Formats: sequence, structure tokens, C-alpha cells
Amino acid sequence: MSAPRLDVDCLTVRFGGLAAVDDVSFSVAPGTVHGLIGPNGAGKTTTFNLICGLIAPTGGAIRLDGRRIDALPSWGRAQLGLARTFQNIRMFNDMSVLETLMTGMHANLAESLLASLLRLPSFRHAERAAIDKAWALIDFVGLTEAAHRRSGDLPYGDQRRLEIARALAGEPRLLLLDEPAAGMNPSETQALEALLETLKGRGVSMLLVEHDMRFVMRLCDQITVLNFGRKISEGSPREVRADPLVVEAYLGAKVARSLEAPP
Amino acid sequence: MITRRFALAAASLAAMVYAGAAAAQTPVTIGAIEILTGPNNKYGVAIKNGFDLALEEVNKAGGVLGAPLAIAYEDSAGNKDQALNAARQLIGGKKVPLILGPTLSNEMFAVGPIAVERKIPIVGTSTTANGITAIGPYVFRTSLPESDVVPVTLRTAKEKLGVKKVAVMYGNDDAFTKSGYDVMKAAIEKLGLETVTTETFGGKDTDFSAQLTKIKSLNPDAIVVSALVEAGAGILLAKKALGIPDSVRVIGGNGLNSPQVPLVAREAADGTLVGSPWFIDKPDAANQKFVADYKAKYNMDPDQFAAQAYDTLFIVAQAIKDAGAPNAEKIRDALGKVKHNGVMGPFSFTPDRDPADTSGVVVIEMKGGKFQILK
Amino acid sequence: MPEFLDDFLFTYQTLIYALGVNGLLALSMYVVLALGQLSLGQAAFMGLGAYVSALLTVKLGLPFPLVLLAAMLAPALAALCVGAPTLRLSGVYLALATIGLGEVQRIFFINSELTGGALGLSGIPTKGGLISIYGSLALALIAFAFVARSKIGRAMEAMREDELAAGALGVDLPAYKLGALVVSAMLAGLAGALNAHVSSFISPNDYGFDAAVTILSFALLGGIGSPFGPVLGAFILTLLPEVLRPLADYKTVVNGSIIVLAVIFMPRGLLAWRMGRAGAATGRPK
Amino acid sequence: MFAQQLVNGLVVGSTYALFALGFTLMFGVLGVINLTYGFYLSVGAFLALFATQHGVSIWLALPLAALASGCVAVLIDGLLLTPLRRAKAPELASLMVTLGATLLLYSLANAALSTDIRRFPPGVIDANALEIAGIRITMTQCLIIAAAGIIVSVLLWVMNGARIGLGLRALAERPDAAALMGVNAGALVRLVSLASGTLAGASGVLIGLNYNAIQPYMGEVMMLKGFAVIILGGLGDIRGALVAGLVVGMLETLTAGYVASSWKDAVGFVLLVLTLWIRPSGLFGRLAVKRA
Amino acid sequence: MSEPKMSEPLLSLRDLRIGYGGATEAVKGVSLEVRAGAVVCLIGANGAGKTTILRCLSGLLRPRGGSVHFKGRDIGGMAAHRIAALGLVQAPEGRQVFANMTIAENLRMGAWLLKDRAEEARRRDMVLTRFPRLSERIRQLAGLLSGGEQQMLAMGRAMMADPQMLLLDEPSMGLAPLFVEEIFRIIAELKAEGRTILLVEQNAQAALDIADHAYVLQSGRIELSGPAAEIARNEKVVAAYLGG
Repeated sequence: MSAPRLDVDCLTVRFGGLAAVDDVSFSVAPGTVHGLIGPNGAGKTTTFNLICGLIAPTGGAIRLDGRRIDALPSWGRAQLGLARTFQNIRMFNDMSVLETLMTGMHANLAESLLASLLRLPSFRHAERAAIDKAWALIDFVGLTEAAHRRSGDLPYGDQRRLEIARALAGEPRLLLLDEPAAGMNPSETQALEALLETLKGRGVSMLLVEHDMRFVMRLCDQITVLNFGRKISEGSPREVRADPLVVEAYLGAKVARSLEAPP
Repeated sequence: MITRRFALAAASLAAMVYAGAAAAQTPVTIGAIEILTGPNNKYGVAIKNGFDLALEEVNKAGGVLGAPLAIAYEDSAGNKDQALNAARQLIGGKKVPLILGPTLSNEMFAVGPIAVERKIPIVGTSTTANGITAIGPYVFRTSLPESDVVPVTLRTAKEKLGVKKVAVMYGNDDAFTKSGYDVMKAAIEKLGLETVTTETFGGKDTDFSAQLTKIKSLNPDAIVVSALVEAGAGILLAKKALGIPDSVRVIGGNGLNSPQVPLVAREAADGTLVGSPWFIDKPDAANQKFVADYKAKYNMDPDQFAAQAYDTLFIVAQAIKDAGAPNAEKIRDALGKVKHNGVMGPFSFTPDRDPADTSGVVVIEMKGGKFQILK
Repeated sequence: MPEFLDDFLFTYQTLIYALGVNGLLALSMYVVLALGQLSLGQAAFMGLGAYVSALLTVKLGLPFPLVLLAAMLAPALAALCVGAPTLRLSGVYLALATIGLGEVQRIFFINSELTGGALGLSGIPTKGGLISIYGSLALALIAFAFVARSKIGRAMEAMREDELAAGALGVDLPAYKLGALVVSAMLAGLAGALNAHVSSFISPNDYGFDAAVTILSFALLGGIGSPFGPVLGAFILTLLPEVLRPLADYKTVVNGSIIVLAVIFMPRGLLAWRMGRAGAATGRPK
Repeated sequence: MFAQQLVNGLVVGSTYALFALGFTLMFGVLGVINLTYGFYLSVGAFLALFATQHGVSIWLALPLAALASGCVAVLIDGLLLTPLRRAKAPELASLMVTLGATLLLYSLANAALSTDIRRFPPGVIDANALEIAGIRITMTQCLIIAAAGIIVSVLLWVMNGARIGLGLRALAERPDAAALMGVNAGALVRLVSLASGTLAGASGVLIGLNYNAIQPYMGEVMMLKGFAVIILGGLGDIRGALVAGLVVGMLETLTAGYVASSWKDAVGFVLLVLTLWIRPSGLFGRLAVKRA
Repeated sequence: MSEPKMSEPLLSLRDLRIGYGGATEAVKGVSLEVRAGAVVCLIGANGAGKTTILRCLSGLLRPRGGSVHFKGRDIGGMAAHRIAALGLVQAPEGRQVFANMTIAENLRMGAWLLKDRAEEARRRDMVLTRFPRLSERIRQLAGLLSGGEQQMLAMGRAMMADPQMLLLDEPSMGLAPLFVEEIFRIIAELKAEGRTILLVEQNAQAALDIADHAYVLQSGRIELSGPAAEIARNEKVVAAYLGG
């Protein structure tokens, strides 16, 4: 097995006396989709925020491709190749779709202040390349018609796609998805799944927090289950949904049965 | 009888013709920059009232150079930039041969240099800070600088009241009160008085209890104050509230020389000493007439700013007459030679364009809401 | 020069200079607002620039370009000190911290012998003028327009819209905030220096809270969709008092009403147009 | 002297607190830094002045003038801020509109009333100072200290105990959800405007009585200090406004008494900047945790 | 599917149209009705206008055209608090609990319009019996609850008003499977008590299982309506909303 892309090692955070995340370890292998599931309040969102850098851990380590990132602020981690989407979509409302995607390239777009002030050839080339790349992404996520529209005016599903595309624009090493299917109906969820499958096919590593179990079970290679801030189970989708601890704490017998039945 | 009636008719006809001729002439227009709006407009308005009252009299007496005199007012709102715009407007646009004002010393420091640049005489009526006339050879002032008045006040206090130890308070965020303080400090040193403490305050402050409590504990014979009306009245009130004895006099600069002070401070103002080139109850006839006319026209008492403005307009009108033409250069030369006896007393300019005569300065004391000469 | 032109220039000189200086101040406000921060320290930065430049010219007689440079560096340093602690906080806190800076600085100027206290500094020699003022304004405008259409401009707008999302894309939030504040302080300092050298006299009260609010209203009236909005706002608000001069007492009333009506009916400013953010044509690649 | 200085500081601090209470309440519930706030202070002082000049007792004039100032606040909020709230305009727009309104209101007041300072007619209140163990304090000053304490207690009780306070907190946090619960948002907004305007008006009367310097700009002068106090106390924090007001007042007085009066006005702002360095949320404020 | 009773529906929408600002209409003429005691569900894709309709029913948005009648009164454009006072209460999308208040205070807010303290206490006991998790943490700040608990609080808060009709906007959104089950169990209980509910849900399967009647909304228009069981068998619905 190759070295992990993301390695979460004995991660702990306490708020007051309460351990919201307690000694959690897992790792994401390159090119795989890793699921993080658990009941509401189990510490998924907290873990997610710890990895993104919105919360500072009390103990433990987070490594991206072997490099410690837990002391870095969120933008520092983003610059190293950690991209994310948000549970409640966060758009740059006034920007066009194209501009949004160019903003997504911020971390690896080589434009110095001086070059942009003087409109040096290097700046022009960088901008042109960014625009071309943005168009390619627009086509990829199927927003071709909306390229010049104000992103705040797009319908929900399109905003979700745009948000994912924005995260992809920085060519991240790891994509963190926070409940991307929340608020989507089954057909929209299927379209999203198809999009993520394609990404997976391209070798993008992903960490996915999600409640839609069919979605998670189909997409993920590995799943970590949290409850009360601790890891209670880990393994392939098949292993996890068969784990009685998981069934009891999270899935419930009915859902577990329905997942076992082939769709 | 007939001849007399005829003579009267002829005289009045002649007067009408003359007045008509004067009115028909294009008026000689001079400019004035005063604070007519905004928080400090009471100074500007008093000055404008003084000018307007004198202007009526000048024009009733035939105007200047066979034409009526007119004043083009521009508002500075107490703002340096607006004062500058106003001055440029008057000089470049309206082509006035002379400017009255501006109201504040601060404004004069900004406006003065451009008047000098364009060689237009500018006459301050209320700018008492040091260094005003040093701006240049076209800058005049008719107001006695504090440096002429304050030493008189302090010397009188020392001689008549036996003041030896003083505490000093001044508004440190305003050019007028700060330069007043500088003068006071120099005069105190020169008179060999002891300063027990020097306290400052902001022009918009309303609370002076901390400074006065400290002063109370140091037991001075008098408190020397350089403040504008608002803060000055506040200090008098706080002094009384904190129980500083009435025997500890407040000795003020020009800012406290205002009928507003007793209106606000009432009995707490009693005993306040100021030096002044003018005060409302000055007994001479010219002053009595001025006060009566002013009250009749504006329904309120004049203050020293109105009085200075009133005198200044006569001085300026005289200079224009003497110059023989509405020409800035000639007016400037004539101004230097004008001698006038007005409500403030005898007046002429020093070679440095400051008022020459300080004999009119009297030390007055507040008693029962009115200023009277300190006995 | 023909006499009428000479007269015209003389009459409106202060106004013409003020338009340019206020345009620069509006731009200095724009840099901060453009990434969603609010500073009420622009007047203080301007004052620092004015005092530093005046003292260097009057006391040391340094050459003008050097003086201007110093007048930009001093406020930049002040911006670093006051900006750093408030970076973590919302815009309101920066605004209030900068008010604090302004007041402390004003009190310092009032109490210091070096700065002439409340009497201010007078007799500052005239230097610069039309060319240096409008040259700076034009340069600043072009620079901002160029930067707006680049990676930096996009990052700034992203921060204004959603700081969290911008951070997640790798935008170094503290660096941008502090950078913007420093640039804004430098511009305000430059404006202060240029202004001090055309008006010959400065005093501490010129740079108080009222001035800060006026500078803010330039930018808000004009709108911050592009750098041109604030300059437009500055021009309008500088001209208004002069145009409304005949209204005397009711001048400020009208001035205030115009601001109120503009905000209610045009909350995004008079020039609501939003500048594109790409530095090249955004057409599809051929 | 020290005891007297402490009393001086207490009085000054109480006036700051009185002024800041309505200001911070307005921000806390309505979420707007309303620059017209100072104007209501001037309104209160002038209305009480006119009433007492016509022979009305100060004890009647004080509540009436305060309430009338509250009504002016309601009117201005309704005219200027309600449309912006409805249009969900950016928060800076609200700041700007109150800025324009401030210019307008003060210049109208100035044109109508002139900037002469005025004071209450003699004898509206016992102006003599009580002297206890060498410490002098006037009736008005006792009134100011008591008013600050009582108003804070009442506000704290209302916000944390009373039903209406619950509604106000709900409205401040989630206006839409509050409306769904049947909270009449418009009425509560008016109530808050009324309450803070009334507080401003009342403090205007008391400050006018104490310092005898009533003029149209008196409220404007208080605004800068008001900012320092509400930030120190934590924006929207009622208890914080009281404590911060007292701290600033006390420190200013002690600085003037024992250090140098020329630095008195800087103290509050230095404290403000220091607070931002060390405890940015103010003395009591809690920073809301941003959630992804 | 003949309706046996001819009684007036509790809620009826006629040709309702809603739009934001100058933009195109989000809801382009929707008619639907809800009879007393029924559970009606509204399903549709994101952006179809479901939440917009609920916000309009609650008075948070003004209709651009058409009418809304509740208990025979025209409530189109009425202020939100007056609609709540009529007994039409919503548990909004995304929970929207008051995070800086305790659970007890949140529940008190739900009974805002109620003056009778004794009745309030009775309702509170009722709600807490239904949601025992809340009673365990009654003094905690609502912001510290997990998503599922917040949803329970939002529903409990709405129940405190003892509404004549309950609007539920996406109650299962973002919840773990076990919580989703529990929420639907509670909705079923409410139904059994005879409560009238208009339910907006992404989880179409669960919604159709529980509802009496269903409407399918697409791009601001009703595409399909009928008894829930029939809708659940409709091929197009199965393909688009129930996941093949």
C-alpha cells in the first residue's frame, strides 16, 4: 500500500472538559474516496473542521502527504492542496461562474503583484491559461450555458456543482466534501454521484462526510464511523454496514437491511 | 417761513438726489469670510451683525467714493478648506479689493498667505493669536492680540487683589485658547507669579471636576483660564460646585469676555476678571449709541466681536475713501494711516499692522451678571 | 497664461486640489472596503502623512520625493501596529480600533511641542501641485483597476463576499487584510503630504473623526464595485458644499439629504457597476 | 482629594454608561451602529429645557422629554432604517444612511436653535452640593449615578428574565424564525428604538442638568466616547456598557488628577486599543463562534 | 378518488405566484389545498420553489399574484406574526433554532403568543415527553445540540404553539439515518393525533409513505398531484424522485 495522502493520527479536541473528538485515527489512501459517517453529534463536523483548519486540535497530528499540517491556518492547508466544499453552499454571489473558478485557482496561479500592475506578458499568459482551464472545468461540470451568469443567481444544484468545480480548480491533492448530497433529491444525488465517480476515475482523493447511505456505500472505498467523538468502526462499506455496533448506533436495522439488498 | 420750508425741501431733494446717485452707482464691494453656519457660527453672526450695522451708517452718510459700500459675505463654516475656497472666490471671482475676516486664527493662517500672494489686504477683526500679522504685509488686524491684553489683566490682579499663586487651565486643542495660554504663561513669568499647576482640557469637554479638584487641593489665589465660552462657563460652574471659595478669582482671556458667560454660569460667573478693549457699559456716547442701535436692530446685546467688527468697518470705509479708488494696493497704504475713534476707543495701526493703541484696555469684573470696571 | 484662465485657476485652486486629494483618500478607503474591512483611521493616516512630510520639509529641508516616501512609510507602520491585533475580528472592530488610533494621535499632536500643538504647523512651503496630485490619482486609479482584474482582485472580492470560503481556497486572509490596510495607509499618507504642501498650514483638528467619516462617505456614496466609484463619490461630495454655497444655513441639510436619499435608493452606491475580475477576455478558447 | 476624585470619576463614568446603554441596546438587537443616536440626547435635553422654561416641573419634564426623544428615534428608524432592513441592504448602507441623517438633523437643529449654549432655568433642581466628610456631590450627580444603576438592573432583568427580552434576543439572532413564532418584528424594532431613544433622551436631560451646557451638538460630542465604551464593554452587552463606562470615567479622572490632564482624553482610546490586543470581545463580550 | 366531504379545505392556494426582486418568478401559479387532519407532502427538485411556497405561506415573502386562504381568510401578504397567530406555524428549513438561548427558552419562544402560563407548562411537558432527549438537556444552549436534536427542538418549538396546521420544511435534511427514522416516526404520531401537516421533503420515499396526498412541483409549477400512494407508483416520479 502506498503512503497515505491524508493521515489523521490520534486527533483529539476538547471544548471545556468535553472531548468532542477523542483519539481518532484514520488515513486516506491516494486516489480513493474515504467516508466519514456517524450519528449527528458524533464529531464528524468537528473532525472535518479540524482537518480544514477552522478549529485547532488539543492533541494528535494531521499529515498531508507526510507533512504535518495541524499547525497551519486553513489557507495554509489550502495552499498545500487541501480543498473543501461547504455543507451550506458558500458562493461569491456577485462573481460570474467563470470568475468563481478563476478564484478557485488562487493557490497555484503564478501572478505577482508587479506583473499584474505592469500587465507583463507572464501575467497575460497566466490569466489566459486560467481562463482556458476554467472553461474546461465549466464544461466538465456541465455549466457551459451559465458561464457568464452571476453565481448567486444559479439554482441550488448548479451552485453545488460550481462549488465542487471551484474546489477542483486548485487541483487539490485531497478534496473534502461536507454533506454534498444534503438537500438533494435522488435524481440530483445520482447526478452528483456520477460527477464524483468521474473525479475518482481521474485519481482525485476525497474525504466525504454524508448521511445518504446509499450514496456513501456506493462511492466510498473505505469508511470510518464515529460515535461520541470516538472511532467505533472502520473498513470497506460491506464490513461497516455489517458491523453490529454501527447498525445499533447509526444505521438502524431497517436501513442496514435495505442497504444489503442490491439496488 | 417760506424760505425755511424751501430750504428744507431743497435740502431733502438734494439728499435724495445724492442718495439716488450713490445708489445708482455700482457699489464698492468688499469681501468678508465669516463662520455663518455650523457649530461656531455665533462668532461669525455677531461679527456680521456688527458689520451690517456699521454698513447702514456708512451708506446713510453717503457711502464711499460716491457709491454705496457693499459686503459680499462668504461662509467658512469654521472649515479651513471652505475658508480658502471663499477667499479665492472673493479674490479671483468677485475681484474684491479687500477682505474682512476670517473669524478664527486658524482660518487666517490658511487664508492669509493667498491674500498676500494676490496682494489683497485682509483685515481680521477677531483673530487674536500670535503671529497673525507676520503672515505677510497685507494682513491686518483690528483686534488687540492677547499679548496686549492679558498682561494688563494679570498685573491688575496682582496689584489690586494681591494674587501671588495661580493655577492655570487652558483648552489645548484649539489654536485660540492655546495661544492665549502661551501669552498668559509669559506674563505670569514676567510678573513673578508662582504657578502651582497647569491643567488642560478639550474645547468640547463638559467635565472639569478632576482638574478643579486637583487645583482646589493646591490652594491657589486665582485660576487663570484660557477658554472659549462653553468650556469657560463649565469651569466656573464646576468651580462653584466643588466648593472652591469665591475669593479664588477666575482670571480669563478674551474667550471669557462674552455676555454668554453669565447667561450660562449665572452667579457662578461672579468675580470673573477679564481684560477688554471694550465692554458693554462703557459710558461714552458712541458706545451707548452703538449698544442701543444694536439692541434695536437685533434684539440682543452686542458682544466684543460685534463691537470690533463695527469699528473695523468704519476704519475700512475710511481707508477706501482715503485711497480714492477701490484699488487694493492704495487701500492697503491708506489703511496703515487711518486714525479712528470708535466704540473701542482711539485706533490706529502699528507699522506691523497690529492695533497701536492699548489705552482702551480695561480690566472688568463680573458682578450680578454684568461686567463692570474692577475697582 | 491668459488672465481669465489665471483667475479661474486661482479662484478654484483649492477646490481643484481638494478634488484630487479627496479622490486619493477615497481610493485609500476603497482598498480596505474592497475586501470587506472597515477603517475609520484614514483621516489619522492622512494626518500622520501630513505632519511627517511637513516636519521633514520645514525642519530638515529634505527633497520632496523623499518627503513623500517618508509620508507613506510612517502611516504604513502605524497601520501595521493597529491592524495586526484586529485581524481575527470582524470589520467593526478594525473600524473602532482605528478610531482609537485617530484620537490618540490627535491628542499626541496637540500635546507635542514638535508639532506646534493646537496651533499646528504653518508656513509649509508650496511644493507639488496639479501634476503631483493628479498624477498620483491617475496612477493609483490605473493600478487599482489593473489589480482588480487579477488574482489579487478576485481574492479581495472573494473575501468581501465570504471570508471563510476565500480562506478555504488558499487566500492568506491576514496577509491580505494587513496588506490592504497598509496600502490604504500609504495612500492616505501621500494624500496628506500632498495636501499639506499645497495648503501651507495644517493643524491636528483637520484629521479628526469628522474627516474620517467624510472619507468613508466618499467611498460609500460612489460605490465599491470598481475603484472609479469612490473617486466619483469624492468629487461629488467635495463639490457639493461649494455648489450649495448660496444655500448658506441649509447647505449641510441638503448635503445630508443627498447622502440619505442616495443610500436608500441606491444602496450599492451611485456607480453600482461591478468591474470584471479577469485580466483578459473571458471568451471560450478557440 | 482622592475620595473626591473617586466621586468625580463615578459621576463621569455614570454619564458615559447612561449614554452608552441605549447605544449598545440599539446595536445588540437591531445590529446597526446608528450614528443618529447622539441626536436623541440633544432632543431630550432641549425638550426638557423648553418644558421647564414654561414652568413645567423637572420631574415631569424629564420623563416626558425622554419619551418624546424615544418617539423621534422610532420615527427616524422607521423612515430610514426600516426600508433598508426590508431591502436586506448591506450593513454599511445602514451606517451611511445614519451618517447622512446625522448631518441633516444637526444642521436643521442648528439652524432652528443656534449653537448658543443654554441651561435650565434657575431652581429647577436643587443645585447646591451636599458635603459629606469633605466630599461634595450635587443632587443631579446622585441622580445620575442612581439612574445608571437602576437602568442597568432593569435592562438586565428585561433581557434575561422577561418574556419581551426573550423575544428581543430571538429577533436579534434570527429575525425570520422569530417572526414564524409569532413575534411582531416591526413592533419590537419600534420598541427597541423607543427604549434606546428614551434612554438617550433621559441621559440628555441629566447631563444637561449636571453640566449646564445644552446645545444642539451635545449628543454628537458624546459619540466618540460612546464608541470606546460600547466596544470596551462588548458590543450589545448591557452589563459591559456600565462597567466600561465607569472604568473609562474613573481612569480619565484619575489621569487628570494624578498624571496629566492633557492625556485624559487619550486614556479611553488607549484602553480600547489595548483591549483589542488582549481581549478583543470586550470586557464581557463573547465572540460568536463562526460555524462552517 | 372522490372526496367524500364537501367541507372547505383548511388551506388553499389559488394560482399563487411569487418572485424575488425583478428576477423571474420562482413560483409560477401554484394551486393546492390541504384539508383538516390530512398530511400533504410537496416534493420536487431543488430550486423547484418548495421552500419559497412555505416562506410565502408563513408571510416571510409576499405573493406576486394569486391567493392564499387559511381557515377561509385571505392571508396572502399578511405579516408573519399575524399568520402565526392564526395557527399556521412553520418549522423552517435548516432548523433555525435560537442558538444562544437554552432549550427551555427556545420552547418558550414557541409559545410566544400564548398568555396562559399554566397552558404553556402543560404544552412544554407534552413536548418534552415526546422528545425526551430535549428534557435531558433543558438548560443547555441550543447551539450546542447536534443537528438531529436541533431538528427535534425546532419541531418541539413549533408544537408549543399548538398549531392548527404545521408546515415542516425538510425536517430530515442532513440527519443521520436513525434520526431520519425518528423524525418520521414523530410525524406519523402527529398524524395519528389528527394534526394537519404540510410536509416539504427531499426524502420522497419516506414522505410519500406517510402522506395522504402529494403534489409534485417542478420549476415553479405543479406537475402532478393525487393520493400519495398513487404518486408513489407513478413511473416518472419513481424515476426522478425515488431513485431507480
